[in-house]
Formats: sequence, C-alpha cells, structure tokens
Amino acid sequence: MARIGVFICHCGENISATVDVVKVAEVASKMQGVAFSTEYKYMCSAPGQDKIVQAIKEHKLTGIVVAACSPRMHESTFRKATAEGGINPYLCEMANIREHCSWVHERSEETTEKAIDIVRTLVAKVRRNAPLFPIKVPVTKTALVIGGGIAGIQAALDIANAGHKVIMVEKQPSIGGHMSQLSETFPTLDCSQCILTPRMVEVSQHPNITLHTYAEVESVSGFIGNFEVKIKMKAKSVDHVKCTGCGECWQKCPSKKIPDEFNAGLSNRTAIYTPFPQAVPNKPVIDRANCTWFTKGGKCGICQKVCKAEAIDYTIQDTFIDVKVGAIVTATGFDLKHTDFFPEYGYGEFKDVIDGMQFERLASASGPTAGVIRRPSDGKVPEKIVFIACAGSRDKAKGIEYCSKICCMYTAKHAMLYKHKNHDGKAYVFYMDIRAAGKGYDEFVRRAIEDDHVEYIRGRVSKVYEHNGKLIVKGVDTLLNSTPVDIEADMVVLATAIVANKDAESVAQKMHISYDKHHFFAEAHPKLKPVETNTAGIMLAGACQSAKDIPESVSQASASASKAIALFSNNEMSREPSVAAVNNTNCTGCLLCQDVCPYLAIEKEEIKDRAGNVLRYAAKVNSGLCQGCGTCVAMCRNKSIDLQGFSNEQMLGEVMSLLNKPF
Amino acid sequence: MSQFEPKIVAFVCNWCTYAGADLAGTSRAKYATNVRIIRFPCTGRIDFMLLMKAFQNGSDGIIISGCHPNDCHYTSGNFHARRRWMVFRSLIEFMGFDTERITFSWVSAAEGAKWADLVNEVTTKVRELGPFTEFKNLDYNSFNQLDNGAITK
Amino acid sequence: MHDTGHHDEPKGLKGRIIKATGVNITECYQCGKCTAGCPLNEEMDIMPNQLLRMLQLELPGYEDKLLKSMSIWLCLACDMCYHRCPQEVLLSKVMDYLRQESIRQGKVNPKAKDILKFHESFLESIAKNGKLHEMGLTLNYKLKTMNLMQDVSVAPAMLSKGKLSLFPHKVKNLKAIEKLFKRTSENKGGEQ
Amino acid sequence: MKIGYYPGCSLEGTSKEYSDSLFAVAEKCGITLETINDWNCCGASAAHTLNHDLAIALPARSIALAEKQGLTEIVIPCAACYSRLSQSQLEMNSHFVTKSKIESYLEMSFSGTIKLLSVIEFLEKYIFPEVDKHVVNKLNQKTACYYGCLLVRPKEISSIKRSEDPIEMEEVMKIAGAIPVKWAFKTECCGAGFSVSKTDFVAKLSGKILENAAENGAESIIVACPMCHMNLDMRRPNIKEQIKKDINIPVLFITQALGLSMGISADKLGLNKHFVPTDTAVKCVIKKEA
Amino acid sequence: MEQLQNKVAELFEKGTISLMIGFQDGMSKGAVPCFVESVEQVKLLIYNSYCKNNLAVYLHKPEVKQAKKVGIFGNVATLRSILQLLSENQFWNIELTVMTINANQEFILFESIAEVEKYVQANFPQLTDEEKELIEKINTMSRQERWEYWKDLFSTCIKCYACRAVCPMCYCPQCTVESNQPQWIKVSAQTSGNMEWHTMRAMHLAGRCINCGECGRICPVGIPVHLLTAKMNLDLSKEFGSKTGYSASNGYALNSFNPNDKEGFIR
Repeated sequence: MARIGVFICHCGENISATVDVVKVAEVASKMQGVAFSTEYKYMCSAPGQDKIVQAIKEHKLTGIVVAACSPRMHESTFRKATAEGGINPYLCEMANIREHCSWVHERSEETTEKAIDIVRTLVAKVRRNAPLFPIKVPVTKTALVIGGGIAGIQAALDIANAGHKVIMVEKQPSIGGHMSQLSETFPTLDCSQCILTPRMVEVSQHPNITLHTYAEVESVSGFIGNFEVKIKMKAKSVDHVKCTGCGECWQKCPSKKIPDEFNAGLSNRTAIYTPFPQAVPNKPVIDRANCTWFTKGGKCGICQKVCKAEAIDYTIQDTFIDVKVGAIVTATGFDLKHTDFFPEYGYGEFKDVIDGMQFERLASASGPTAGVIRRPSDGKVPEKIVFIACAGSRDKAKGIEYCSKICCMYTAKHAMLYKHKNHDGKAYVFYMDIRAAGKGYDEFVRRAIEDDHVEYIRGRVSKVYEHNGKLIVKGVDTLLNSTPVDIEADMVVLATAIVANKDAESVAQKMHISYDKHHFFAEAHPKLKPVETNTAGIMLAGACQSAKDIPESVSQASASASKAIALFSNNEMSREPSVAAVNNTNCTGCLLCQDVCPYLAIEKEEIKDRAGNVLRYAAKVNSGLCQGCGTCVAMCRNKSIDLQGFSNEQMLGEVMSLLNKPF
Repeated sequence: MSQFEPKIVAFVCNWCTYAGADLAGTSRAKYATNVRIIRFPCTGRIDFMLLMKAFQNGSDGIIISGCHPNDCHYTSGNFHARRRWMVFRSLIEFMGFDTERITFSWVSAAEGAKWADLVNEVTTKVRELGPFTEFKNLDYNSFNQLDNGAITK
Repeated sequence: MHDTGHHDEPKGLKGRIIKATGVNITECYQCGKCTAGCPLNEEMDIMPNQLLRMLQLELPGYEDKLLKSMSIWLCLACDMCYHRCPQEVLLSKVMDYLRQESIRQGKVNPKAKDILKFHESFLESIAKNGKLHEMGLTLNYKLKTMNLMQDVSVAPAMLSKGKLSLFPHKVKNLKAIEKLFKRTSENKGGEQ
Repeated sequence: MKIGYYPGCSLEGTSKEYSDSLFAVAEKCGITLETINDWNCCGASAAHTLNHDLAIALPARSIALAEKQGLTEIVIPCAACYSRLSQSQLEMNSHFVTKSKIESYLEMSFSGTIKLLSVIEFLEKYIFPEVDKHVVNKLNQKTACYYGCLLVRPKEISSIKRSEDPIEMEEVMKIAGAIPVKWAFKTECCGAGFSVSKTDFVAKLSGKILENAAENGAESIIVACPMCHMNLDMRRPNIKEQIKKDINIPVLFITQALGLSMGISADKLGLNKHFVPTDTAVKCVIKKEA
Repeated sequence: MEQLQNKVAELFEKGTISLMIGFQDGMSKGAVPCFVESVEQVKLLIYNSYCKNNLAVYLHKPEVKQAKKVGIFGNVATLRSILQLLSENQFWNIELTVMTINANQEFILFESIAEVEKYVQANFPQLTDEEKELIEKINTMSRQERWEYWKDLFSTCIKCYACRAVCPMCYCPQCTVESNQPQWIKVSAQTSGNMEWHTMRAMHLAGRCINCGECGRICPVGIPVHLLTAKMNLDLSKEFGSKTGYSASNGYALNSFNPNDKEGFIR
C-alpha cells in the first residue's frame, strides 16, 4: 500500500500568489495513496528539504511528490533529499505548478483546480514508480582523435598530458593539416610552421600518444566509455621501422610530375614522397595511383634499388586494427572551394587567378617561390594584385549561404604580406563586409588599410577576364555612388569558401553523429553543448563543425579534450536509469523495434532451454546504449518493451487520474 | 450557467515542448487554464492507446507536441511519431472520430509564446466544439461505473 | 510572378512590384555585383543595386525618383545581373514593371522618349501587320522622333541588299492580333 | 525528317541570309523545315517593355498555332525570338492563372508541350549526326564565336552549359574546320534593342566586342542572332566613330559558316548581303583533305 | 489435383516435409483446412475455388512448429503472409515448402523463398472492387455518418476475437487486450471498448496486414473489420510506398521514416 508524501511549495509568493496552496495541500491529503501532505514557503531551501527527510522517517513514506517549480529546475535537489530520507531517489517526482500553472494564470478557482489536477496526476504516477538504480558502465581510458590538424594535435596533447592514452588517426602521410601549409598567421604575423612543427614533434614523441598516419577510421561501434573502432592502415609500401628517412628514394623517383597537394598544385612532387620537409613522421609513402610500379605493373622499382635500408616493400597490403576507446574527438577539418568553382572568374582556367591557400604557399618561405610572390603564369612579380573576398561564401546562387568566417582576416593578411614584400605594388580588396570580430582582429585590418595602404573597395566583382596579359577585374564601389571600378590586375586571389571535408558525410555516418545540410558536423546544443555531439562520448574540434580560425579550433580542441578527461576521471560512469527493458516472455521476436532505435541499442536475444537449444528469439535492450526515448515502447504491439521511469502503468495512471477516473 | 470549460490533455516531450511551456512560465505569458500537461521523454514514446484512453475517459481535446523535425533530442523520435500520427489520424478520421479535437504541433524549447498561443487557440476551438460526448455516450453510464470498478485496483 | 490571390492592393510601389513580379526585393544585400556587370552601368543615373536599395528603404519621394529615372529605360534586359546575382534577384522583371508603371503615371524621363517611341512604333507595326515591317517601323519611328536623317546612309543599302522590303508581310488572321492587343492592354501591367 | 520552323520577322527581312543559309544547310542534311502557318511577331523587347501580358500572348499564339499544326519541335533561329517564345512557354506552364487568362485572349488552347530549339540545339540534334558526310571544306580561319545574351540567359531557359564561357558554337566551328579563338566578350550584350533608338550605345557595346575579338586574332565573327548581326555588321560606321578604330572582320551567321564548310555557294548562303565584305572569310576556305 | 497429391507424396518420400497444410473437401463448406502427416493421407488434398482460407495462420501453431519441415499450399494472400512473417523474423525454426496454383489453374511448387517473392511480385494483388467501393463509400460519408456507421457496427461486436484468431499477423503470445498490468482495454463487450479494440487492432496491423480479408469474412456479426486495415494500407502505400508481404525482407512503414514526410496537419 502506497504511502506518498505531498509537499506544496509557495515559492515565496510565486506560487501562493495565484494558487491556493493550502487548499491544494488539503485536497492532496485525501488523494488515493497519500499518507501525508503539507505546504511550505521554500521547499528548495535547507529547512524545506529537511521537511522531506523528516516526513519520510515519521510517516514511513514510500513516495514523494513535490509540487513546486519545473523538474528541470529542482528534480535533482528533491531526489537527493528523498535519498537522504532513506528511500530510492527515483520514488520522487515533481509536480510543476509554477511554470505550468501559477506563473501563467491569474489567481482563480480554475488555477487552484489545475494545480490540484497536476498534483493528483503526479501522485498517480509516483504510486506506480519503482526504485531505480543508476546504470554503471565501465570507462576505457583511451581517447581516439580523428584528424592530425592543429585541432587534433591540441586535443591529443591535452588528453595525453592529463595522463591518458591517445590514439591519433590521420589520413595523410603526415600530421599538420592545413595549418602546416600557411605562411604567417593573423593577427600577429608569426610564422605558422614555427609554432606548429614543435607541436607535431611533441605528438610523435609523446609516450601516451600512438600515431597512425596514412590511416582512416573504418567503423565505430559501441557507446560512451566503450567504443570499438576499426582502423584501416593504408599500405604505405614503405616499412617505417626500417626506413631512415634519408630521402634517396624520392630524389631518385622518376615520376616527378604529380601535382603537389602541399603546395596547392603550384609545384610537383614524386610518387614516393613525404608531403613536406618537416613532415611527421618524416618518412615517405608511395602514392600508388601515380607510381609506375603499380600503374605499369612491376616496371621501374628504382626506389627499392636505391634504398639501403631495404625499407621499400611493394607487397604491403592495407591492414586493419581494432582498438577500444572511451571517447572520440573528431577533428577531420575542412576543404576549400577551388577556382574552377567560379564561372565568372574564369572556371579556374586563368593561371593567375588563384585561391587563398595557393597564395599562402606563394608567400611561404618554404613554398615553391621561396616566399617571393610570383604569378604562376610567367613567374613575374605582380605589380597590381586584386583580392576578392566572399568568393563563393554568402552566395545562395552557388549553394553556400554561410559566411566562411576566416576570409576577411586572411585576405587582410595576404594583402599585407604582399605589400610588405612589394612596397610599390598595389593591392586591392573587394569585400562586402569586413568581419573582424576577434582579439586584435579589427586593428589588424585597419593596419592593412592605414599603414600598408591596401585599397579596400566595397563591392562584389562581377567578372574577371584576360586581356593582353592582364586580368581585367570588373568591380564596383558601392560606397562611391556605386561607381563601376575596372582594374587591370596582374594577379587575382579568390578568398574561396570553406566547405566541409569531402568525406565528412561518410565519417558522420560511421560514427552515427548528425550533420547539417552542408555536411558540417552538428553539435549537441548550439549554446550549451558546443563541443559534444548527439552521440555521447563523441566530441568535435575545429573546422569539421564550422569554419574556424586557429585560436578557435585550438580552444574547441581543448574543450573537447577536457570533456574526454572528465569522462576518464572515473573508472566507471553512471547513467540515468530511465532506459527501456524487454519482457522477453511476451516478446514475439519480430524485432521491428530494432529499426526505430536511434542508438542501435536493441539486440537479438536467444531464449534457450536448459539443454541450451534455442527456443525462440526476443529483443534485448543494451542499457549502456539506450538513451530512454521510448520510441520502441510506443511501437511494440503487445507492450513487451517498457520504459523505466515512464512505464505504461505510470503514463496510463497519469492519464486516468488526470481525468479523475479510478485506475 | 457559465460557459463550458473543456478539459484538454497535452502529451508533450520533455526536451522541447515541456521546456517551451516552462519558458512560457518564466516569461509570464498568460493563457487558458484548461490544458493539463503530461510529460513524456519524447514524442516517440507517446502511445496512441493513451490518446484513446484520454478521449474515452472524458477529455474534450488533446494536444500532442514535441520537437520540430531535426531537433529531436533523440535525433529521430519525432520522425517516427509523425508517421504514427499520420496513420492514427487517418484511421480515426476514417472511423468518424472528430479529429478537430486532436491538435498536433511542434513547439521548441524556445517557443514559449507559441505554446501560450497554441493553448489559447485549442481551448477556444474545443470550447466551440462543446463537450466531447460521442465517446462517452457509447456506453450507458451505469455500465461505465461498474466497468471502472472492474479495473480499479 | 505568382497570383497572390485576393489580397487587397498593396499601397506602395515596392509592395505592388513584389505582388506583381514575385521578386523579393529584400533579398538583395547590396553587394553591387549587378552594377559591376551591367553593360550600360556607365550610362545609368541610378545603378541597379541603388535602384533595389531605394525600393528596400522607401524613403520619401523614392517612387518618382525611380519612375522618372533613365536607368529603367536603359536596361537591356540582358539578365547579366540576375545571372550573377548571389541572391538570385530577378532585376529585369522589376525593370519591366517600373517601365510600365512609369508610362501609366506619365513619368517617362524625357531623355527616354526616343526609346519609348521606338518601342511604341514597333508595337504599332505589329498591331498593324502581326509582323514587324522594318521599313515601316523605321519611317514611322523617324516621323515620331523627327530625327529624319538617322540611318539615311544604311537604308538604301539595305534596300538594295533586299534586307528591307517596301511592303509589309502580314499575318492573315489580323483579327486575332487585334484582339490580343485590345485584351492585353485592357488590364495592362496588372497581374504579371 | 520534318522539323517545325519559326522564322521571326528579321529572318524575313534584314537577316534573310540567316534563313537562307539555315534552309540550305538543313536541305543538305535532308531535313525539311515546316514553317508555322500564320505565325506572328514575338513582340521582341518592345512587348515586355510596354505590356507584360502582350509579351506572353504574342509568342503564345505562334506556339499554339504550331501545336494545332501537330508540330512537336520547332527551331527558332533568331536568339531573340527563341528567348521570347521560351519565356512565354515557361510562364504559361508555371502559372496556371496566366495560362488560362492568355488562353482566353487567344481563344486557343495551349498545352505547352512543344520542344523549342535554339539554332544551337537544332544543329547539335539534327545536323551533327549528318555533318561528316557533308563537310567538304575547312573554313581554315580563326573565328570568334559570339553568343550574346539571349542564347545563354536566363538560366531557366538556356540549354547552354558553361554560361560564362560557352563552347557549343566552338564545337560547331571545329567541325567546320575553323580555329575558334579564346576571347572574353562571348556573352556580353551588343545593345540589341537600341540598334535604332540609341545607336551610340550600341556602337559602344558592339565596339568593345569587336575590339576584343580583333585583339584575340579573330578573322571572322560567328553569330546566331540577327540582332547581334545587325549591330556588329551594319553598325560599323557608328562603331568606327565610337572606338576611333576601323575593324573590318566580317560577321557570319553560324549557318553560313557551316554552309561554307559544306561547299554551299556564298551567294546561296547570302554572304553577299552583308555590309562588311565577307570575301576575306570566304577566301580562307580550303578543300578538306580526305 | 493429382499433380498436387503426387508432388506432396514425393516430398514426403524425399523427407522434404513431415507435415503438409492444405485443403480437403469440406462437404457443404466447400473446402476446409487439413493437415497431412504421411503419404497415406495425401489423397485428402484437394484444390478448388473454395480454397480461400489463409492457411499461413496455422504456421504459428506449436504442433506445426514442432514438425520442423512443413509444406503449405495457398493463394497469393497466403504467400504474402509468409513473406511478411519472414520479414518479421518468424519461422526461423521451420523449413517451409510453399506451393500454389496460379490464375490458369497450374500447380506451382516453389524451389525457394526467392521464387515465392518473384511470383508474388509478379501477381501482386490490388484490393477487390467491393473493398474499394466500400472504402470509397465510407470516405464520401460525412464525419457524423462515418461515426454512426462504425458505431452501429461495433455495438454488435461480441469480442469473440475471431478476427484475431484467423489473422496470420496476430501472433503475439499475449495480446494487449489480455494484459491487465495495466488494463489497456475494457474486457466487457461494450461499444467504446470494442471501438478501442478495433482501433488498436487496425493500428497494430497497419503496414503489416496483407489484405487477405479473413478477419472480415470470419466475423460472426459481419463487421467489415478488414476495411480498417485495408484503408491503412492504402494510405501507407500512397504516402510511403509501403508494400506489405512483398518480400521476405519487407520494410515496415512504421519503424522507418523520411525527414521529409509531409506534415500538413502539424502546426
């Protein structure tokens, strides 16, 4: 026989001003299963909570209903108090008579009536509440970091330095990501590689970090604290244990005409290569698509001949390894739109119309022109250079409505770098708005304009075409009565839009995390969970979630890391016990419920007899995966699945009592 | 005789509409007192049998509300729910139920105002429709009592 | 473009344009790409993007400024602006509407009279023959504009090359053409 | 093979040679063009400038007539007419209100199922398959293919793929044994409607086009629109005034050029009808070695 | 007839089946189900125009399941039931040998389920005209008329659950009407309870019912219950292209979704 205690809160006057709390308490005392009922000014205050503790003891209560504010506000408070009183905290429910009643109605009979209904409903529920116990799941204290760009590197180092194991997976032959390609960085103009390469080395040498380059995540299963990940190790064709990284092989490699990704296609590389001199690991791989040995079936083989370490092995195959991790940081980065995306700017056919990353390489001391800004067509140093911001970004017609965020800053930087290197050169920037909201950012842009005399022209460029060796840029100055401005430029740099990594979609699907229509990964909550995903235990870092600059990527990476570290700070984690459970004597084993579960938490269970022969099959809920949405419960025909905390009994009980029907 | 005040049961999800109703409260919106909220973890949990029960036991109207598409806390609960509602709705339509009395809606945690409006609109509508007697009249009340006795624990 | 149905007639010019053309003026974010690419931008008194801006802002007197402007008559409807517009604002439709409105309100820019006259004589020629009679058109136009000397150089040559025929080709069913002209001009510039 | 044909006013007047050459080429390839009975003017820019409904109704009539006549495809060589007819069909098909209104004006039903072909689509679809058999000459000259506006814009009606730098005409010219030049003004506007009323603007715009073609070494300019042709050909004197330069690159209709490569006589193609002498272009033509 | 009997006999001898579910002469009733357990009884088997019953329902019976190797003879509806049930992970423990007669009275013995699928998909049935008409008739009624129509029908329901008994899709070990923790549905046969029962049944069968019509045919008081599920299936196939009993790997419209499902009725 239930003995429920009902506690009505005045919430100062927030409730009592419009609800006759005394009456509510009095009516409540007569409700079915109610053994004790009272009201008090501040239930959430220490004495208020104490009332609950005492009442439980005095009246041997088996359940608690606190009629006060929203459970989102104080459910945990009162469940703690209930536990203190010596009964299972999940036997306590809150009746929301503030947000849902006293605050939204005038003082009146009806308002009090409603409050009473709400209390009765929750009493009916509590009568059917069962003690629940938080679910304990073990935590594997190893993190997987996907992507070896600056975000991945930061996250990996933070987690590793906290004393936890990290596995880093990078699909390229070296870590470093886009940042390693940059020349200088805004707003301080310090050299990108100078600040990045030490971090790269630290990763490779950190005792807690296992680095897998030229590798990709194949599949992810399991759940927070207990992920199982299959990693594909692409065949490097070079035994990195034997390899000394001497470089003989790539100096001798005959196929030298392969566009160099690291230099954004502005130079060529060989088939066996390390992406760049500071690569980590600084050992080559063979790009099989372009290697004569693999394309022409066993011809060439020079690298093998010249390798004294005998590290070259053409027979190496892709291999797979399985790892167990407790948390995953996704830092898969972004891609850039290329010049061929822009019909009005020449379909990428004008050699001297380049994108931002190509300019970075031209400006970079380690770049193909050793830092001298020369135009690709004839190697001349441009006397007039035009930068076009928002190339593709904020362009609905091109399918990219969003702002790429970093272009304003790096365009200013580019113009500056150009001016610093060519004092009497002229630099123009066509822009729509200057978005320089960041520490020292606007000052930086002003510097470009005021000190370095970069010409900023507000207007979008309509067309660029070649005309006797020059590029004619047809623009407009919307601030000068919209006067057309045509510029005869030697080189044009498009600040092309930042887009999601081309395989972002498949990555997201492998990990069961959601993504927006542009394939950027979706955070669990735009404000309050900006680094988590809707899959517990998987975090986001860097530009895979949205366009970001370096400081932002780094801070998000550290945030993700802290999430992982927090998770690893306990040997096991406890989860809300509100999960589904199957009554397998009733279950038909039709398993139609399997497909509705967003978390793949429903498994097929064999029901065996003593002899161990399978009698039948039934559904089984993995309480580690179940998040308690209850979708399976509502769709199970004969109610063989039920949801703890929102059981059929409880919900039906609520409905019946709400309508004053005995049940 | 004062005007008829309908009893309306709202089946809402915990993450969007329940929170939306909370917001309506914190922003002190004022709306009709006729609606009683029952809190579910997700619209996916809302069993059509509960709707039947609500009608059969004298609710004059029903509101079902949860997260907007793509906003589901559990990623897809509301999508499944939506399909179920479509089927359930066309079934009872076919059986001649007064579907005017059921309102489906998306109310996000940010749409406190929308919740207030929704409640007011539905209340006015159901008030105009009058008491929902069709279902009650199916059985003689005496039987009804007796029968309720039978299922009283 | 859509028939927005039985809504009461919007007050301002902007409203009427949106209703009639379905072009959403507010989508323009003033990047100026239209102006930059416009073949006649140097000739225009109000630049394409400025024209949209005026519609967006609806400052006092903007209607007259627009309807009396030269730009609306200079627009060649080459659609270069729409073609490159990041927000896909169909400017040429707005221009068409403005021209017709400008005529309705008798606010045609004096400098545009020639252009208007040409279009009118063009239509007259069609109204008369169902097809364009270039010779007729040119003569008619010259009479209207009184610049009789224009093209005297080319006309004879054209004749000799058989490019101008002295006599018009006519549509057999001229009744039908008349009807079209009559009926369409009855609710001219209404629903577009 | 029978295809519907909408001449448009210019092709019966100022640009007779365009239709002549089109017919000549079609004939070579065994294609008969069936003119729409009692077709009328498309209304050109005048109509949509002054009276929107008329601008839809006029083309709609010709299309409706063609439907009556049982035609399923019509080729519209004049880019301007092509644009007007397509626009009309598009609006009729997308807005039933407009449709029913216009139908009542026309007192004819309009199904809007007819396929409208620009001259380029026509060549691609019906001449290309035949062409090898008939091409006997190489044009053997640098040509600048000029598209103008109406073949490439608006995107809703255009069949052209690379709208900012189309290559469809170039493909035709390659077949005809010419060397297409890369140039920047392919799709710039020539001034079209202002030919008579604002000749100086036309001269300015057409001037830029001619200059760019010349600078890129074009020996002939290929067009597919009578408007463009008139402005680039007949307006040379005005252009000369404007740009203070004498450019005498001849301007050929695409069908004329193709005709030459098929060994059709210059006269039959109406090459003598141009203001700028075309003989320079004709001279370049050589026999195609087997 | 001989063909059927010989084939079945052969199957028994080869040991392919140890139980055959088919039809035998039911005298006045035309044809009734029969269970053949040995070659000797094979002669009982017949087929004629009366062989309408959906024998798939018997496949749930424990004694049938024990037989392990089961032959079953039936019309397209029966075959669809089998496919649908396979898609619901039933029959994992019996080997089915399926046979039928096609439109021109030819006997077919399917070598594999794949063949059954092929056959069903080739001969996928529509609703019967009378079903269509009835549904149309009801659709065209006013709401009140519809309400009265069904109310009157359901008031006659005696809760005998025959509709459930003949339905091959109703195979839950314990049906929700029987569960009393909580008591979902009133036990006594009253209109409102009946209404609940039939609504629930329709919902549970929507997207699973294979339109054999048995439930309607069997109803002792003549309620056309099959219309409810038929209507549901119409909607489901219209909205989501669902085809019940179409293959052994059938999707189920109500455990799948499309982010763009239309939601005209949701505010």
